[in-house]
Amino acid sequence: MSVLLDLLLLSSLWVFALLTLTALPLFRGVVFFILLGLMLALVWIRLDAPDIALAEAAIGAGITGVLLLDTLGHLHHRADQESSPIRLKSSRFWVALISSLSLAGLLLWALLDTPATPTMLAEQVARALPNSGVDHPITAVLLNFRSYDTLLEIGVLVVAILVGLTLADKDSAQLSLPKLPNPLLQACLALLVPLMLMVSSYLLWAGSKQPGGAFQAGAVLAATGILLHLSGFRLTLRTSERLMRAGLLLGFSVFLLVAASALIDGQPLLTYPDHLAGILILIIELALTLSIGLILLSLFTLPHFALPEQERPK
Amino acid sequence: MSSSAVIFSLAGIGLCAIGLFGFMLHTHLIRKLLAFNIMGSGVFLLLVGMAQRSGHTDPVPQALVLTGIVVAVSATALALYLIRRWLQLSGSTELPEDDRR
Amino acid sequence: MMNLLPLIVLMTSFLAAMVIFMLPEQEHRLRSLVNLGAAVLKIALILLLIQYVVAGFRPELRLEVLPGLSMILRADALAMLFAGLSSMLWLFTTLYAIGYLEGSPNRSRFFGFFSLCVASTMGISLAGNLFTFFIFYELLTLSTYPLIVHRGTPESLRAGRIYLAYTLSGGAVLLIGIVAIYALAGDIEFGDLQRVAEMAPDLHPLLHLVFALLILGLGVKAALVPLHGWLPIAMVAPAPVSALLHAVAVVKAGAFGIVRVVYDVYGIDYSWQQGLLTPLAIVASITILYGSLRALQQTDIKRRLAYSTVSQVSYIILGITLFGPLGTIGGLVHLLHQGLMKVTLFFCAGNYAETLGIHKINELDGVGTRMPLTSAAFTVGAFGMIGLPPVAGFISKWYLGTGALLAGMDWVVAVLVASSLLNAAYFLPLLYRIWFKPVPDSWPHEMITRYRDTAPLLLFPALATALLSIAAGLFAGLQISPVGWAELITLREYLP
Amino acid sequence: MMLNAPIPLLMITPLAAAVICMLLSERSRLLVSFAAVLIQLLASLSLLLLLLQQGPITHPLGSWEAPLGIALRADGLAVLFVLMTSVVAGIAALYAALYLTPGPLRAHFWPLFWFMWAALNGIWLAADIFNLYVGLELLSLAAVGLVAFSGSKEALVAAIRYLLAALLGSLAYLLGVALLYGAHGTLSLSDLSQQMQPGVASSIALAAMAMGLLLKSALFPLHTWLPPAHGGAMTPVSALLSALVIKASLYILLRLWIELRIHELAPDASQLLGWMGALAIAWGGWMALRQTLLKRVVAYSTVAQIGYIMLMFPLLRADNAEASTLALQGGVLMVLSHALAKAGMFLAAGNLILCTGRPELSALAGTSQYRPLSIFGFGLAGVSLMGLPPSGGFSAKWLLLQSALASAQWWWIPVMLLGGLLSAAYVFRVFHYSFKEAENSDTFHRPGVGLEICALALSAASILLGFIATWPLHLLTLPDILPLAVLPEGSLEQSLELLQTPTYETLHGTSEQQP
Repeated sequence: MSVLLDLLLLSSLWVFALLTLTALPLFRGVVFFILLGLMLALVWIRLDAPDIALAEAAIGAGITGVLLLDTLGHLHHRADQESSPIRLKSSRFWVALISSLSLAGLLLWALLDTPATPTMLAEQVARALPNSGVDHPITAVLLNFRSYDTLLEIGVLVVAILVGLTLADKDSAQLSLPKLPNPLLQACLALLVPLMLMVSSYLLWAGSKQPGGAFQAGAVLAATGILLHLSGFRLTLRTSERLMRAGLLLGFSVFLLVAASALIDGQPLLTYPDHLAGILILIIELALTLSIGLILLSLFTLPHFALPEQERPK
Repeated sequence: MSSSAVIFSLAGIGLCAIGLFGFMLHTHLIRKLLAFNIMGSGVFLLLVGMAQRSGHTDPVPQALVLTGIVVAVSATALALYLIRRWLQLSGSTELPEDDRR
Repeated sequence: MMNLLPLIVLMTSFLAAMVIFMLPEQEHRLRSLVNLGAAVLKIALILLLIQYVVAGFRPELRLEVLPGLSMILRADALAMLFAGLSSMLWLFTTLYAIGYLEGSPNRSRFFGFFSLCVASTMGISLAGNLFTFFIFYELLTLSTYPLIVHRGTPESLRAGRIYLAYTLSGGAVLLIGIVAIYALAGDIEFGDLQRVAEMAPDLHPLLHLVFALLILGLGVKAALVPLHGWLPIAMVAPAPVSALLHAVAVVKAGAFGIVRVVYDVYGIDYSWQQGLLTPLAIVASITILYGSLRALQQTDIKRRLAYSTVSQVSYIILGITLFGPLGTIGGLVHLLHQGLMKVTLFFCAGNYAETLGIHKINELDGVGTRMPLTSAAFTVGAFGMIGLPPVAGFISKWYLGTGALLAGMDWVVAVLVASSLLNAAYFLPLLYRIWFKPVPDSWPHEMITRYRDTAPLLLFPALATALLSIAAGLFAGLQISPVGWAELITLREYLP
Repeated sequence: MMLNAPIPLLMITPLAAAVICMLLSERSRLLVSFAAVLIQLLASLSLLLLLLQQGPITHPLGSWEAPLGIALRADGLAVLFVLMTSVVAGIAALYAALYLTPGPLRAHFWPLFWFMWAALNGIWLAADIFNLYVGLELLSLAAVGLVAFSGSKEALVAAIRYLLAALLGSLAYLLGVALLYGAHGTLSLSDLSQQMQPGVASSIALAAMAMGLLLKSALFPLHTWLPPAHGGAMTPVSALLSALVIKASLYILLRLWIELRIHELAPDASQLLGWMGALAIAWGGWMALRQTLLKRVVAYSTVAQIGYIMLMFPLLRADNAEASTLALQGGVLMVLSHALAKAGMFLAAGNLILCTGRPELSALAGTSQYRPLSIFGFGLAGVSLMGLPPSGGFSAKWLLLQSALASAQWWWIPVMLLGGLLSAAYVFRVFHYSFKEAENSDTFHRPGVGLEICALALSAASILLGFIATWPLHLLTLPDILPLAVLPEGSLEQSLELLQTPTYETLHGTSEQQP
């Protein structure tokens, strides 16, 4: 039964993926992409990875989807006519097809040739978990055992926003924004926002024991912000630049400070003192949640401060 | 042996292949970006799926995927910034064919 | 201190170059001062070094630049021969160049690279192994390029391109040879003949191949036929550069390198036993005859001189292929003699061009009346090239001839005689025109009218080198003469 | 306290500098950056000293030992790259400070610059294949940002191309990581090197990783993104990209190749890399000869030089320790001298463009007359790139040639020499233009002395490297560094001795025997 379900999921993944790439117009492709993301969230649950499922739904499908749709909104003006890319006569098509088929073949070969052995790392994580300061193994890996990866990953996120800031700085005129002046929506928002904030806090709190954590919480926070933004409430860099920047960097800075503080004791980087591990991780997560929320939100809002419509060169 | 893990490893392989296909086929930048994301999801599935085929949950690859998702969204956002800007300046969603001078 | 001397000698030109690069274009006085000061200082230092070498010391400095590979600067007797020649001729050429470039642009760049060029020549002469030799050999290529293209005209840019194509390719072949011999025998220092001599017999074919590569690489600069193509084309450079190229630096560097390979890497005994010298002698003979024949066909003075260089430099190579002391002396001494005589000829050709605008041979008619001193110097150089006594060229040919007979290579004598006749054939008509043809109504382009002959800075170096050419012939018996020094080298290093 | 922990300092400083730069005003950003450059230089030097005292250092992050945690590792190879980065990025930072005019553009440069530096250090020191992925992504995104940040149309096209290539490359690499983890259950490089068995999954994994890394290193025919990105970026950025950023993926490739013994398990793959390198030399050189823009010439030269570096791979032979050591030394020296020379060349090219005000080669006429110093900086770097002595490039070529002879692979010799001649051709083509007579000499601008000095310093360093190459090379022969490094004589004590005694050895003149 479950195998059937899995196979169904598998085929829907492949179908949605193909539709994402081939559906015309592009808008439908993006919609299929978001659906693919939601499907993936289900798959992650089947793979016993609820953390990823949450993240996939919130970030992979949610934020990425919103970003794509937002971009499409600009494309719309251009009457972007895209013809079907699948032209059997073009060499490009055949090269792409052959490459992708050979990739599939090779990967399949690799998969079949590799025996399924339990990884020793999972065991080590289980053994070290009591000393990690948290109960949830994934949070332990992310913020303790492999916290260095996470630190750099936040760096990647900051770089993305930095480039956004750079490009947005080119011109400071404000673009007219899509607004949702619907009163009903406003009312819904009034209910939804506190609810989402609560969800976010819960996810953060839960992270130490069960699925959830800074990323998922941050994503929900960002989603809240995006909703507010769409309804006309501007929480952007322009409102208070310094404060906003500080908010964006808060998570990264706190993380960095905690990481460096180990050096004072002569410990390796990112070492948490034994008793403080849990608290430090919580502090980091708190700061990260806020910053990730702000960063993801800004990823969405920043491009809205680009050249005004009428000044765009054709 | 976990059949889900094997099946979704296969699914991951399929997504990788489809993603690569799209990435190489399309010239439309946003389609390319979608293809990249599909391929990324495929890699993530393969990473967790392959490691969990013995039936045990492995938190390490799961954590890696979480990291990977955040990196992917950062890359996507950055790409979208550049593409939008390019769109504003040139009005095109494709790159000029050949840039050799 | 003594061991630092080779480095100091090198640095005098090198630092001079740096200072000149830094000086603003307008500082002509200061630049000339630096130039001449460095030249004089260098001669003094070389004389000091020669003292040490005569006393039996061998100042040496080394620096390990790669594991098991050193840069070695060492003053041995052969090094002093070449260093002495180039330091002396540098002084004259510098004087000449100052006069020649009076009032022309880009002098800062010119003199900077000029000094760099001499620094490389010093490095070549003082190199203690093939690796060090190669470093300066390539540096020489780089520093002469800007001199050749100095005028920035399309022809000179083309000449520069051809020069680079030849010399860099030659350098690459040379590098293969050096790397190969290093792989076979390790870091061979000059004079360390055991390594090659004691090599297992089955490696000998490989060694022969490497020998061929080394000669091929060096042959480009030494202008061995058929690798000589760049030399006549490079004539578009200003006259002091031509003088430098032909008499002091580039061509000589190639010839000197062949001397080092034969005597100091393979050893004359080994080369002779293995039969490596005869093919080289044949190539040298062909070059001598071919160069002379081509010189006959030229109508441009400088091109005729250029082909004459192709021919004359191979005397040096011919000399070293003659197994025996006299041939060796003949070859080594011609390294100096040819330099002195050829530099004289180029100075004179430059004077004719700068004073009266004479470039072609048929424009030389009666110029002896208008420019008697320059023409006298030219005559001395030409006589030397033909091999008439008492000019130095005679001495070279005498030693080469007797050396060939002693080595049992009688056919070389025939080559020498034939080439002397050809030399006469392409120089005597010039002398006839200069001295015996009537003065024409007007010169092609008279530029210097203030002086009876030409500007003193142009005249003096030509006269000085002409006198030195005669002196080298007249006083050949003295120990400090080129011949004396070549005998010292031969006695001390090759025929113990 | 801090200087005793150079490894964490090398990571913390650039990250902190990036954060602080984002928060401060533009003026203070400059000051912070200078201070951070200084700290980086000191930290890398103290890491060098530590290495010489203690041998290779492992730094378990968070006190968790690998494979559970992530370890940073500083061996000779890593320290060489850290030092290279400090020198090149330090000088490039100085150049940027002088080059960029005050304003938002300059303000945005610094945080991106520091993230890039952090990523580079992270990659040099990493010993974990997933961490390398994160490092690569951080590096790529920062580099793309730097390419794009002038915001012009050309810059955007270049940045998008670069980003697409970089993303695909990272993904291919991650695919390999997934397969390796599936097959071996570990991410630690040293674990992997112990467990590595020839197998289908491992081979495919490594092939995917290699493909990704080669795409990021722009090896022919995967190079098309490089010339617009490197040639079109602002001058200091071009220098950083060509000198350092592409080296990161090359470095990872080298690490994988040696530590996972690919050179032993798949010698054919090594040969393939070599031949791709040979094609890159030919194609890059040929294209460099055909460019009309100065910086494009330099960018295509990078394509060719990457090919040159690739020639080290077929020379790493499991059955020939001597050839392998020479190849490793030659290859690494090639990377170091290319970093210095190419950075110097880009900065010099930038100065020349400032002089003439135009980016074309033909605008150079007369520069050798009026701006000899700029041409001189370009020329010095050119000497090293052509592999002419005395320079780091030449010493590297010498070692590679020796290695080719020692492993009896003579066919690489003509490749190397022809490659050198081809680079001579395109370098001298630039001189050719500069020696032409200028039509109007009064239009030359004068770049600041500081800019000239930055370019000259880097170029001169690439020459100097030819004289002191034994120092860096001895770091490569420290014990324990790499499985293949045989130690002819370079034990730790000797390396120490070498660094303490001056290398100028004045030998006493030996009196010759009179005959």
